[in-house]
Amino acid sequence: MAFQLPTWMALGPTLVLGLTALLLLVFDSIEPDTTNRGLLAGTAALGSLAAVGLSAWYLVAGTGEEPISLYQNTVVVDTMTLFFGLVFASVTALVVVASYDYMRDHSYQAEYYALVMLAATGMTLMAAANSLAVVFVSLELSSLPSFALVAILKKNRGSVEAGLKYFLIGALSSAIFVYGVSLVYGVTGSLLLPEVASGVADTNLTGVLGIGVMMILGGFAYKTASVPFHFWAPEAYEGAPAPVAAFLSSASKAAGFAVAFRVLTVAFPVEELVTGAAGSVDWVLAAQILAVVTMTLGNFAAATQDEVKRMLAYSSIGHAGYVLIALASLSGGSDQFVLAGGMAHLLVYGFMNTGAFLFIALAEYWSVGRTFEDYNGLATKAPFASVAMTVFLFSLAGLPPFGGFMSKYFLFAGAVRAGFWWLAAIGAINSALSLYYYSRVVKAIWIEDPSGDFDIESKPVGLYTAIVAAAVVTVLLLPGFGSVWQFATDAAAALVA
Amino acid sequence: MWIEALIAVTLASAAAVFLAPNKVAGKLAFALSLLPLVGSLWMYSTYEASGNALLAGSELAFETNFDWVVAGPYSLSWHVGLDGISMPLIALTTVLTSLALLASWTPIDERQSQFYGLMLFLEASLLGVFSALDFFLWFVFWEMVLVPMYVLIGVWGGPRRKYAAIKMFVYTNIASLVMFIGFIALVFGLGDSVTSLDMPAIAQALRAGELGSLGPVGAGTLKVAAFVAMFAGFAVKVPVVPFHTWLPDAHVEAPTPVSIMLAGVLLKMGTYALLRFNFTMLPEVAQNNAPIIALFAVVSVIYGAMLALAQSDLKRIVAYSSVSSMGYVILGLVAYTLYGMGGATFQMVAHGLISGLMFMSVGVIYNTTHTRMVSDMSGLASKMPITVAVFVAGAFGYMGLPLMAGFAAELFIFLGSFGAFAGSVWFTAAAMFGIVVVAGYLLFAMQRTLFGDFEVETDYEVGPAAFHDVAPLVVLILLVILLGVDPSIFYDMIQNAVDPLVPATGGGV
Amino acid sequence: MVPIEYYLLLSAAIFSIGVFGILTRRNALLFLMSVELLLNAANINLVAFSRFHGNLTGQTFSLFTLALAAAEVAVGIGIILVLYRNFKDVDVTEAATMRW
Amino acid sequence: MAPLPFELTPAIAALPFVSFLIALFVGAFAPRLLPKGGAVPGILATGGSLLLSLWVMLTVSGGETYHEYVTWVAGAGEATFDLHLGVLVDPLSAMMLVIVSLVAFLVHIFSLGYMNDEGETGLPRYYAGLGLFTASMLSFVFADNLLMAFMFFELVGLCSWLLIGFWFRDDAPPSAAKKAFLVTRFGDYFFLVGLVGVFATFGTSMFVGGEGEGAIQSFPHIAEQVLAGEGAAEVTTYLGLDPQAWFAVLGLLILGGVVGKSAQFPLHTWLPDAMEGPTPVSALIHAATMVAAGVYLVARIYGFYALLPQVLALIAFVGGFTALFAATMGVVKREIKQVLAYSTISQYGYMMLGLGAGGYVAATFHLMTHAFFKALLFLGAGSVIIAMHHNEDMWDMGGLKDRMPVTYYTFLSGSLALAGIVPFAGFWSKDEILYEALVHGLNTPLLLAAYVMGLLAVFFTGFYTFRMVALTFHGEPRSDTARNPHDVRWNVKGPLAVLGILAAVAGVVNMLPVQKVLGVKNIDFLHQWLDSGPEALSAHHYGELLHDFAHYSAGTIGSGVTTVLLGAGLSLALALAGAGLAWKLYAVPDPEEHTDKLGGAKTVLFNNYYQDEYQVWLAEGLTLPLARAADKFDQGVIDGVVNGVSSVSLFGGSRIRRVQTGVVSNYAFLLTASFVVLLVVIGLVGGWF
Repeated sequence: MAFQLPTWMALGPTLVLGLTALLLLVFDSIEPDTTNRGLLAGTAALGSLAAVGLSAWYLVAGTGEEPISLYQNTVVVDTMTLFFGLVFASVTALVVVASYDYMRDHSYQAEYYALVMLAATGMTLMAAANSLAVVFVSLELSSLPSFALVAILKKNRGSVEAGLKYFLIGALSSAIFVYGVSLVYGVTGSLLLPEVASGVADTNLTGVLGIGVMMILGGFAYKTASVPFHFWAPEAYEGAPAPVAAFLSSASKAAGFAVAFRVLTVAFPVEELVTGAAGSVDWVLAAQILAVVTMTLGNFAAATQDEVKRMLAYSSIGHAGYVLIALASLSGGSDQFVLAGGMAHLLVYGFMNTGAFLFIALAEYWSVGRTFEDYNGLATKAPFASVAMTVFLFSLAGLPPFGGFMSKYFLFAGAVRAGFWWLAAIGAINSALSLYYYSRVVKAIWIEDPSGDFDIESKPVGLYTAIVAAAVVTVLLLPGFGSVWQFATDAAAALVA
Repeated sequence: MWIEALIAVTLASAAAVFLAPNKVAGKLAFALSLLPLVGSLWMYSTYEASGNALLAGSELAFETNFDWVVAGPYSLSWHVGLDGISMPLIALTTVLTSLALLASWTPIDERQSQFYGLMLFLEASLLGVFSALDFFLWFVFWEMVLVPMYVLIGVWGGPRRKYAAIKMFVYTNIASLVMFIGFIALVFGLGDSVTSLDMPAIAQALRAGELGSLGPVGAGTLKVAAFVAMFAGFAVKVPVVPFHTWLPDAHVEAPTPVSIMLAGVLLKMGTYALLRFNFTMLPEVAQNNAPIIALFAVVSVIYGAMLALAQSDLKRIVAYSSVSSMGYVILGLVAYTLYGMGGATFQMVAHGLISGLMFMSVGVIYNTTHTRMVSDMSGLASKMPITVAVFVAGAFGYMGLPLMAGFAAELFIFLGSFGAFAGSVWFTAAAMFGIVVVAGYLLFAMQRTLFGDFEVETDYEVGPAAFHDVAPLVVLILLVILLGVDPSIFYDMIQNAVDPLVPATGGGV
Repeated sequence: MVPIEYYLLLSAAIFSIGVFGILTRRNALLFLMSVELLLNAANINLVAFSRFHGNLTGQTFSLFTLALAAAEVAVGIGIILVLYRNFKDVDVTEAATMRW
Repeated sequence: MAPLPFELTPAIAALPFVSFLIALFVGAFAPRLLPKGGAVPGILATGGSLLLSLWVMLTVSGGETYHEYVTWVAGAGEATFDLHLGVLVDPLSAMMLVIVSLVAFLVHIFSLGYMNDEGETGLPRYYAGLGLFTASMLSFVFADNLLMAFMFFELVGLCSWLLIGFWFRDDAPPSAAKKAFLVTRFGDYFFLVGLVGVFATFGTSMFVGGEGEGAIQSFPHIAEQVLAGEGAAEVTTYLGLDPQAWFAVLGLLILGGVVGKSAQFPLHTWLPDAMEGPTPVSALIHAATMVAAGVYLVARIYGFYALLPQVLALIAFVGGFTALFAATMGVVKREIKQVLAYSTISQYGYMMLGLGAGGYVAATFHLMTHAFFKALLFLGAGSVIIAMHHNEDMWDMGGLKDRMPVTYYTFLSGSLALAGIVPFAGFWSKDEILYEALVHGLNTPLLLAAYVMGLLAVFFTGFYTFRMVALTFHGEPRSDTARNPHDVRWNVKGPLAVLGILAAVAGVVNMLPVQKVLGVKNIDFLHQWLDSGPEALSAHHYGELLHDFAHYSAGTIGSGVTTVLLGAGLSLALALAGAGLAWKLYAVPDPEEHTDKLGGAKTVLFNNYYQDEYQVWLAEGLTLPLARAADKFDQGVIDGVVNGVSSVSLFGGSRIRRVQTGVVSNYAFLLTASFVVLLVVIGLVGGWF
């Protein structure tokens, strides 16, 4: 580059998102009951797109190759930060664009977008957090707006109930998390991940440390909607407005994994705690247990749902299980590969899952019912959206020729390579089952004859744009997987050399 | 770049047809399908290759190979090319697709553009399956086939179409998953001796005995386990008894053109994959267990034929007889002799044409009588002479009448398998008895339906079928006879491609 | 001075009380208070260990925790309000329309 | 460069094939353009074939033979072999070509009267069938290897299916056609196994070896070398059998096809039903094509069978038994064509007997004479049937002698030949067969038994033959149609005349007894004819093989002459006895059904010893239920398992999701509890406590 940006600019994506949020609040305070949805949504969209652009630019320019640490090393910007920044920003952009139509006759427009932006800010910060303090703060920064977002339909019992459950479980989990942090601090005397690592190295308080680590793991499990901290997810996703559900199930989950990857690998190194000689804290084993239980429960529960949205909620739990394989396969000798697999899957997942939920949003927008039967024959009414939905579902199921197949393949391949072939096998069986319930939707949309005689009055531009964009990306991710894999590998390299 | 062109053109046509209005979709699709047809025939005429695509020292036709995803030891590449095994199947695919599209004009009367678009999409995927030489790429196409198939059966099928479609879809998907795991396990077992999923590289490494152990699993066990996994996976597609139960349902529910593609080409994917993977990459496992595999083959032949004998639905009869005929392919493959493997490959083409012909004529009869029940019709010969004539010819082709493609194929297989391995004489003799049973049920069915006084419950005058229904039948029967009179049209290149697979020392002929 | 273990036991006790409250109370507000107990248990640890290690990190972090706890309560109260509006009750078990 | 007629040999089969194509396509798309519904092209084609065949025969009589082949499929690599199609013209095939084309030609002409004049529909289909039938049979005749023979053997089967089921609107013909094809297919199955076995064993299926170094050897020759332990011949045998035994297995397998096509016991059941086809077709099937194919095949590879005494004995025994067995059934039939059908079975039994007994020439001789007189009899029957307005029941006939003299006298000539009354053709050939069986039987008990059965059959043959003649032509008319029958035209009488003469005089080509008794030299023309041509295919070579490998040797009763006279006299006496008895019983003004006196025996005979019943039971009583059971099993068990798996996993899902009770307190509890459990597990693993 001709000129060198100041290092704090490395946090560009985060800053842009945060500023957008503040800007929106400013709008709101100037004109509290504005009806100018275009302005608000536009601003939010621009902000998130700018973040996307920045992240992409940094990625390509290779900003993160030499990790840039800021603020007494409490925040670090490396390839992983940017990689996930890209994911969060893209999902945010999609959600915002889709919300333009979805939230059309809803008060608190500005608050809505501002909350989304704040949550996004928190997520990007999570990906950059290098200190347990920052982790906790950013975690909350992304959680608290999410609570509000889920419950934002104040007159809708479902939304409120969802918000309540999400909030209560969230509060409990974050309390557990912070207690774990306190224990770890007690053992190591620091909150900075590298120093924690060195502190972990020479301690004999394995028990206390262990409890601490487990509690921190619990916090992450909550954020990623993994068993047993998943209970909020089905209701939250079902009750929340579909775009919010998309946002949470894609971005929020990814954020949880991003921070989990960094904290666990940097602060609690496998070679110290797991494979170390003395008394160990085998959080890898924990991850394995969680992975198996999570994907199995998620998929089996999803297989027997009656409502599409709830099915997707469970399926997103199942996907959390898949990504957990990345953590569960550490210590296998090919850490970088498996982590890269996990990250790549999260990126692809970000698009296909968001797309799927946005299709639900579209259906709700048309006030089609919620159950599979209500979706019968949608293809005859809206073929293009249906094609897109088919792409999302088959991609989620891990069928070629879509991105989901690639990422899942590399994820499982990594597990096998690391010697955890049984994890891959269980994952494979689960995705076989998942095929069943995903194809139920396809069946309803394409094969069944239209039952409910709803008619589509309008084709909302925003929703369509978002859905089509997501679909295109999902397909393009197959041929373009090479570069994705490249970045993912670099990102993983930052964590495990 | 010809293969790419072929696939691209087909995909483009699919998209074009998908967007076209329903009225013109059928004609447009047929017209567009002539492009890949002509293309493949041109490729056949200029085909120059030698050896087996997966083995060293082979010269491939229309080969292209460049990197796709560079991921350390698991790099993926776009690698396509044709050898004597895939070239005939490519031709088969294009020919059958065009004819099937023609045969769709009458039965498909709703959502035409979607139907024809999917058919062409299906063709593109099939072309990919038969030409891909990078495992990953191959698998992508392999799975791509299922999506259109699922919708085609599910939307345009018969009364129980939803059940049949989802059963086919999930069953075959689980199968490909099992196969996938088996193969990937092999690749990992190879460790660093391969740096990509390039099938030739993997095949040669495996044959060079570079398979190491995977975790606690030793090389020997891994080999067998992978072989079993892949065999099971492909056996569902073929289908080999007892993995066949999805097939009759799918066939009976599927509309005629889809049945044609299903029996004519999709089943061949299974045997093609068996040949490419199990029998090319793990020959010693196959040979050591030849009797067991042959048992599967013989059971498929006889049991399938018996099932066909018990059916009263013309389509079910043909469906089960496909199970029977594909059993011969397995028998020929496991023989590991020139005539055996060559005959098996030739049988893929021959059965593709003949079963396509049978389903097509059953479809024509159904279009006219609106029943497929043997008991519900008789004396059709007096109403639709040409259709019946072709049906009879096709049936005798199915029975392996000399100078028709089926006879050549089965003769080669028997010549190859007789004495090829322990107990092969008995297995071959047992399998041959299929030709009697097949004659049995086809003759019974024909006597009941075609001859005697004309009796069909219809509220309209039953007359001869339309030209665009009969034309493909005639084309097919002519092709069948052509291949029967001069098998070398394909057999020479097939032999050339399977010859490297045949162990120098081996029983049989 | 008081040995570090005592603080640890105290915080553990408070934490357990909090968990007990969460598991037994059905009133949303009590639920919220129990969560506060959990957070404060953590704070006790942080402060104590901060003293034990002789650096201020813990104490500083505890301030963050307090602040976030407040924010959390703010959001929580809001949610509980709408809960009351919709379900005419603050019993968390009432809101169980979505399940399975 | 081979002589022109040899170069043209393929055309002999090609011509009828062309007529088939013409009849098929012109008939399908432009029936107007097809004179006489395709008869004319057929007649021209078969006539051409006949002329060509005669020309070929002449050339062969010049001592020349011809063998050319092309590679059908070239097997790459060392370990394998090529498949060939070829033409072999030697005395045997040349003779057979003439017979087939002659009969086919006459049948075509006759069909003008039987089909066209009767205003049948679907004539193009009919003549197309005839054309293909003739073409296949001719190709089969000059085939030079077993594979090609098999291919056209099968095509012959197809044609029989097409023609027997010609009247497809009725119920019986399609059923009969199906039965014919199925039963012969069953035999061909063994043939196919044998064929593959021959390839696997010898690497070739050539009938005759090529000249020069490295030329393909014929498989009988290789077998001979192996058994003689000479030469460098290498064969692979299977099932752990030694060459002798393995060759015997192969021989028996091939014999399966023969038994099926030549309607030998127990696969004879299709033939009587095949009478459902048009009568000219029956003539073609029985005299020259399908049924003859089996016996011809044995004669063709006699060099192989001559090496296998056990197989020969079996052939002879089956032949003798079939001859007697079928003749007895012929005694009680009511329909004229039925009688002829059983006589066909019986006569081919004689040929098998001859072949098995080492009478290669004799069998060939009978094959020829039978072709003539059986074609004659069927055509004669056909003419009667025309006259009787397609009523075939002999009990409605009678007294036709005066109303249709030409038919009567020709038919009589044929009957005398069939019954084996000197000097008609049948006598000479049948007598020679019995003679061979006798002389060789004197040293081989099994053969002797076969001979005795053959001898007894002579009596029944005479009986049913003249019962038929008497009932049809003599006595008083027993129905109105018989009183004023439909008259027939030249196109019926012509063929009858030709065949009538042949049936009367064809015997002169091989009057062996005369030669032996009167010592006239060189009047065994046929024997000399079959001795000319390639050494390996010559009659005396077969004689040597029989002697060296099958250890056949001729015994005598008294002197050779007495043996001849005894044999001939015996058979003639029996024939006359049978004929006389029949004459006495039935050649009366109004005969009665004496067969009823047979009582239960008659029922058994009338039901053909219940052969059909058990075979039908095998097909419909055993196989079909088995198939149904398999279907049940398939639907129930196999598919049940498949569906079971899915429903089980769905059930599991429906249980698992119950964890999500919807009550947030329970969530909190489950969360905490399971987290504690996890904590404990990890703790134990990590050894914290």
